[in-house]
Amino acid sequence: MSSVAKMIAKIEDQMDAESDDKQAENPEHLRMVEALLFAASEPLDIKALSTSLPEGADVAGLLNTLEEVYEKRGVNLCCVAGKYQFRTASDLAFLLRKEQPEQKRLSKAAIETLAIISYHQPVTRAEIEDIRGVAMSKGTIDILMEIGWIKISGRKRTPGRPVTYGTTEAFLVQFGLESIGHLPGLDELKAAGFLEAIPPSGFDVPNPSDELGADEDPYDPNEPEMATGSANLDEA
Amino acid sequence: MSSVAKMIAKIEDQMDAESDDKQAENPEHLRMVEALLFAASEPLDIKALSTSLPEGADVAGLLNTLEEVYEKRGVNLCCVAGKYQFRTASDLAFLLRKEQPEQKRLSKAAIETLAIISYHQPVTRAEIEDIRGVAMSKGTIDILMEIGWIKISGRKRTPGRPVTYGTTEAFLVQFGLESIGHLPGLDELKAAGFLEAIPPSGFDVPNPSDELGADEDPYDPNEPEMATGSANLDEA
Amino acid sequence: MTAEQAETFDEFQSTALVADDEALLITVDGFEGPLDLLLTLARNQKVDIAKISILKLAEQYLEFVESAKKLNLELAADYLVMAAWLAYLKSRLILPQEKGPDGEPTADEMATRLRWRLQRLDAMRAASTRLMGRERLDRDVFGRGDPEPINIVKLRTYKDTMYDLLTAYATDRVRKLGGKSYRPQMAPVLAIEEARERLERMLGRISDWSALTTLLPFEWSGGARRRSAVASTLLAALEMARDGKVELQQASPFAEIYVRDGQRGPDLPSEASAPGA
Repeated sequence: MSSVAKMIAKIEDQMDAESDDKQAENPEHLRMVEALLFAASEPLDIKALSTSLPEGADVAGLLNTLEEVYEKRGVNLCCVAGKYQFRTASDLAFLLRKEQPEQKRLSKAAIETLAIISYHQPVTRAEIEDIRGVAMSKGTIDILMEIGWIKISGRKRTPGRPVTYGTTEAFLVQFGLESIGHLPGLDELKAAGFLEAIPPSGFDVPNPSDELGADEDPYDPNEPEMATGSANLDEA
Repeated sequence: MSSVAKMIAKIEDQMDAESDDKQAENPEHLRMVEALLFAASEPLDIKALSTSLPEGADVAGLLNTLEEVYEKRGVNLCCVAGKYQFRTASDLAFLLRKEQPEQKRLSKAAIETLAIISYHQPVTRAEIEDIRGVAMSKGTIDILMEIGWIKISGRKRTPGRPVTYGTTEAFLVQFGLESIGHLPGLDELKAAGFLEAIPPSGFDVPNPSDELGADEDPYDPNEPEMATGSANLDEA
Repeated sequence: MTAEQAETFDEFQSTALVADDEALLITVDGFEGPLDLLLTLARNQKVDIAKISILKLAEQYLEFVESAKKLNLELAADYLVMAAWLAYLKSRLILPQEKGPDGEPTADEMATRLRWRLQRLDAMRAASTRLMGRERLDRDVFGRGDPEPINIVKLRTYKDTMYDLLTAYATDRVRKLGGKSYRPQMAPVLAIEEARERLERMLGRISDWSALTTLLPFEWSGGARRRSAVASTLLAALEMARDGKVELQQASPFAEIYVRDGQRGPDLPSEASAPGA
């Protein structure tokens, strides 16, 4: 007996057990319900099915049987809000997905923000704005969070308890870093030509670390949010 | 044993018999084909199904099995235009029948012309007029082209190079035909010589084909049109 | 009335005509041409169309055309052409069989051909009925009413590299801290070092007296740049003269200064004496 036949035999057993409890269902009625549900452009309830079926048909029983017949199949009979419809078995949903690769580049603002976060983490939004000297648009942090390169790492123990951001494991993978401490320092940036030989005064490059800062608490998502004013540019 | 169970048992027997001849099919593959065909709005061919299934899956065999599994059900697996599609069982048409919109009701002339094109293709306008014994009115060919059931298939390599017409894939899908070789009564018509331009007397019976005929060129829409005289009855 | 019917029979009213002795009633609207009419007449003979009497059929057709004329109905040209042809065929069918001139088909052959055309039209009509009687999609049989579409999932990857990250960091930080480092704009001055270097390279070509102003770099030939070039070149020339590398000559104050290679060897006879000397 092939495995397919076994599958069918199992259904048969189930249906036999089912049929003992109830009146034998008319197989023609079963075919009708099957066709009606298949052809319907929207889910059908028992009432709608009853109007199409011969009088006296046990629609609820038929639906039960059909549900079992299709239980292990590529298509299942689903009941949503009292209405029935055929749907692709959830474990086969991947068949209905086509993956399309798409290569993108971060916006200038996003990559700059990411760079600041990577060097200066843990860092608050206001600090990022202070370092960059420009206010941040709302979407920048969201985009980086969505890609999964930054995360909320903690809260600063300062008034307003602003959240701090840091980089993630995925960030290290994308940029080929073993650890965040491997980001090049000032001298290396100079040697590699990223910076002028004589950087402007006040230029320093921190030693980045993704540990929790000394003035930080771990992030607790349940902590109520307080208003965090955006950086004031004149103060920058 | 309920009659439903009997029905399933019968399917099982068929499938067992089937399985003896062939390698046992992977029931997961069967579920996949089932899901893909159920989900699709258009008929799918073996090639399209193969790209979604694991490599080495015997799609043709799976389709055979599925065809048998669904043979007696409210929904059947049909082969149309060389592709596969689930359709409601034809004996349940009464349950589901919908009136075609009035504008789609074809004139007698259009219906006859469609039949002549489908059986005689590739066929010229003059040949259609010869069979019907009447000049074709405007709107007959156009309507069939607009519905998408016929197309210009080529040009006959005869004086005037008249265009020839043939049926489309949409025609096969609409009328549930696997190919034009499956047109009803085709063999009888062929045997009686009615698909010929001249009465039978030592003639060759050609197969109607939506391929280009031996005396046909592919249709080039840029080729200047020549006057093609309508059928001349006194020549008959 | 459909367009097709109108085309073939628009001259006809919905009139009934008595077509023959058997009181066959023919309504004439709705015929699709002479062949259609002939087929209907043939059907009314109630025999297999393959065995139909073409003679009888021709007579019926001609009678029909006659009655139409009596009723002053204008027949379409097609019908009259067919009538003429059938009259000819009829006359030949009643005559003893003989080959027509120029290998024209015999009356029997013509009759067979007509019979076959009627059969073929009949067969195609039957085929069209069978075709239209098929279970049609969306009328008799239905596909999935609520198909599940294929979802296109965009697999987004980013091209940004370490280089992009560091460039962004450096430019962003530097910009905030006052932009680029100071780089003064160069004044339009030809450096004496540069003028001297130039002059040294030219030594070989000034073995004879050459006006200093003709030795200026081409791109320093106008306005303030020229003044700077003259001054620097003169100073460079003086320096080189002190080192013995060139010789200088000036006829009078503010006159043109001439330069020549100082290493050209001891006083070779020269055709070119110092101009203006």
